[in-house]
Amino acid sequence: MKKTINIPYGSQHIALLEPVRFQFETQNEKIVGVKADIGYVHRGIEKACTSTFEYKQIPSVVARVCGLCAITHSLTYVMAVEQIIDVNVSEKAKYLRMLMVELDRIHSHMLCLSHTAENAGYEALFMQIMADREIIMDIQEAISGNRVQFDFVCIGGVNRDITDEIVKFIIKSLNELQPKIEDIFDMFENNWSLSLKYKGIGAITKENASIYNALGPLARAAGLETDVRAESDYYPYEKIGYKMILEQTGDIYGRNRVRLREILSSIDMIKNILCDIPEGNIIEKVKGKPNGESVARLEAPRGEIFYYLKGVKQAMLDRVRTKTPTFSGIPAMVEIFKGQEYGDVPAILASFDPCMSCTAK
Amino acid sequence: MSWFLALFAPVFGTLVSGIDRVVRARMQRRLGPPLMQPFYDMFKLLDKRPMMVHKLHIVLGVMHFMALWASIALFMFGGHLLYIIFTHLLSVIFLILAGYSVRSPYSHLGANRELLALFAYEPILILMAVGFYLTCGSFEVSVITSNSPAIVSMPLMFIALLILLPLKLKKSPFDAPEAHQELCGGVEIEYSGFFYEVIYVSKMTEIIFVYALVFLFAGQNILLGIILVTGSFFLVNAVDNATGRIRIDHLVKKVYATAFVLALLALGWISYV
Amino acid sequence: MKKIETNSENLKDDISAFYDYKIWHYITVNGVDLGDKMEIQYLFKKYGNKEEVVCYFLTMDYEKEIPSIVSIIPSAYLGEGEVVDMFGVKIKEIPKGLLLEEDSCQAPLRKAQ
Amino acid sequence: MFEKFRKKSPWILHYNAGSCNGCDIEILASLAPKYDLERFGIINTGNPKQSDILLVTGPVTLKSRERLVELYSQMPEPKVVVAIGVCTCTGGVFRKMYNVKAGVDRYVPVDVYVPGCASSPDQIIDGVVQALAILEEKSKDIEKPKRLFGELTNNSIFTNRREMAKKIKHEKN
Repeated sequence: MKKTINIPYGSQHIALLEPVRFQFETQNEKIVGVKADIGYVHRGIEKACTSTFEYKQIPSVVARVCGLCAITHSLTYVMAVEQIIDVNVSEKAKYLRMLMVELDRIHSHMLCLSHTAENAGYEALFMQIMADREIIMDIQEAISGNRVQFDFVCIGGVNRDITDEIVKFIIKSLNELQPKIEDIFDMFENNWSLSLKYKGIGAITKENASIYNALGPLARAAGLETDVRAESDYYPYEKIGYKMILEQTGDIYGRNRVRLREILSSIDMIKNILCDIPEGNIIEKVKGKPNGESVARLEAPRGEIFYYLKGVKQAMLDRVRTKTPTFSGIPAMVEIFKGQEYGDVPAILASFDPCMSCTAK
Repeated sequence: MSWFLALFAPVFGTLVSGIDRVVRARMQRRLGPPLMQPFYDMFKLLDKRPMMVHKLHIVLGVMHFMALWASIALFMFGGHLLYIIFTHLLSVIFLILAGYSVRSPYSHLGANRELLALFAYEPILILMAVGFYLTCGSFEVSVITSNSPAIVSMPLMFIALLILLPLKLKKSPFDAPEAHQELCGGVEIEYSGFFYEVIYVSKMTEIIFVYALVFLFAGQNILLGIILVTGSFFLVNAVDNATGRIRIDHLVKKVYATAFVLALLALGWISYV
Repeated sequence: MKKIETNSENLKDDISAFYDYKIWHYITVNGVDLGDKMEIQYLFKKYGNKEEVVCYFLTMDYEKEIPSIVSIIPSAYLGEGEVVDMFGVKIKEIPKGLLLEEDSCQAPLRKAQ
Repeated sequence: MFEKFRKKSPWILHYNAGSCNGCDIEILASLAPKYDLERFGIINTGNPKQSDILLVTGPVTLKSRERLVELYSQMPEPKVVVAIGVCTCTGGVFRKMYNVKAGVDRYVPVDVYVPGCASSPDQIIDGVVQALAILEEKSKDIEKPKRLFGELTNNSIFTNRREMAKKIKHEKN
């Protein structure tokens, strides 16, 4: 009989940003069983949204569900509320919202890539990507005034306008960023040690991806065509040159490629957005109390964010339900881990880009 | 002179490690810590309250350091090369036993990996000693260092040693036994305070041991020795900054497929000529 | 959002007749407290189709037990576990304690307390 | 004698006690080239037994409080705790939610509070540097975590029992 070692991974671990606990049963470093415990970050935001805060305050509360995709949380909530109380947002506000979502996607993907590189033991690449990521952080600071938790959207529009100087600054910075991303792309493609670490590791088939309802880059790397940007008419994504990005391999290498190509396509989209921002108000007046049910979906960096709202003609909502991408991704993650080597676990986990504060809320 | 070198080997190792950290930071476009940073770390560790699991763990850690220091001393006094290699082997075995003596799974995995890495590099070190015997006619370090440079007659053996360098210095791509992101340091995870200092110093001493082996290839030519050591130092750092960590099974395979074959070829070459 | 009513006896049959993993993407299980009853919603979307969300829902008493759909959709255990934790309802073979500690507030989202 | 070297080589342990990741990614950013915490000699160890500074982010959730206290007690003295972000200091927007208690200082003694949502890397570096000055003054006495276990006397995480027993005797007198 082989000796089984139980390796606890988390809730505090050097390679983890967030508290999640995996319990790996390993035989000679090969994983035979996984248990996941995800409740460390549960704070009770859904309850607070229906008992402490009024519906107009909630955009900045749900932003604190997750710092990485804060903008998508508040934006999805705002979209759901606007459906109930019938507010028509101006085209300009829609373009500004898209701009922020795409910037957020770039910085989140770069963080994920750098983290994947570090957990594969490649410290120099981590430092390089983090240094390049500061360009995007500067752009976000210029537009919204804060680096991470920018409460940019509000019900009826956005909070801050964009000026010509900022537009020039963004275009200059993005032109700077593009060759750097291509360098990093080259590194992920051609480095000998990274190819040993990434190719064929942590793979999931298209079949399994759809059985376990994987989302976002995790599913698109396996060839499953799921992207809310292509499944929604709310934002004019087709007009600004959106293309769905698919890979067929389904391993860490494929996920990295999806992320890198999405960064490049987001850069193109942002340039298009800046070229044809229409004129108009950035914010509409909001009246009335929400009454009825609505759902809203949006493509966050990690996959689909889903909000369900129910209002009963009061300032407090009756029910706010958040479904976040990592929450749907966990069954697929647990499935992928089986049969892998323990030495690959940090890199695989980082390549999922899990967000536990989203998951537990 | 040799007394001086043997006694202060840990100090020199710490200095080299300080330079190493600065060079690595500069290669990553950072400022990096001050040059004397490893000394500060060591003085701070002296001042921490130790929290140890049990006494055997402490004893094994201290024995690891003493055996390593003894092997350095043997080297500096010009001793027998095989004795030196086996004393070094003994010190690594103490470390592995220390890893197995506590119940932390990370420590066990680290010890497992350390053992596998030992199997990968130890045969090559022994082949290297045999190579020195064939070229210089003796296992004594003092004889080897008074001969003409051995690198001329066995360059392939030197390349094999270069492949081993990242493994011994715990640098990528061959740092799987320590694996900061997977095992948080592996065998050293349960040490703390003064007793972690012992492990920390022996890591520094290991650096001297490795570069002393590199120096041995220069024979009596001290200038050539210095060039070899600095060259390999920068080479190791450059490789460290251009690769990720490979898995432990890949590590063993790659080391056998390259370094072991090179060492055998070098021996064949010497015997043939 | 298209809403289709079902009940706890027919739930498994309805969903297994409806759900095909190649066409439908299971979004989540949701619970809404109606005051004296619970509404449990099962939400799905169609791949590659614009703005189509289908919702199967059933109403139940607090004390009743409903079957689990894990045998049809293997990844549903998380969503069901969350509903169990948040509302204190009973679903077959789904344990409590996914998110809550033993000494934290039990069934926090239930109104009648 | 070695006190002054404490502040030249602080090793960091980071624990996320239920934050929104905003502060965590800023900690990561401050280790990266633009801000580069390593120029103060700071390393992110990830091993409580070898670290000096505990960086806590997040309003402590009920599930993570025990891990926080355990990590804190596994760190050998002298040590300092830095609370990063407004929700770590007071509870912030999460205050009065049912699964969090307001702030980290209910469980472990905090030395430096860093405000901000999310704290920018500049603030984090400033907070850590202030913590270094406090680290220099601290003694090697045992500091107890608060409230959760009550008295931490017969807990096995204290391996140095003799010292512990001496301390208890001293307190009784």
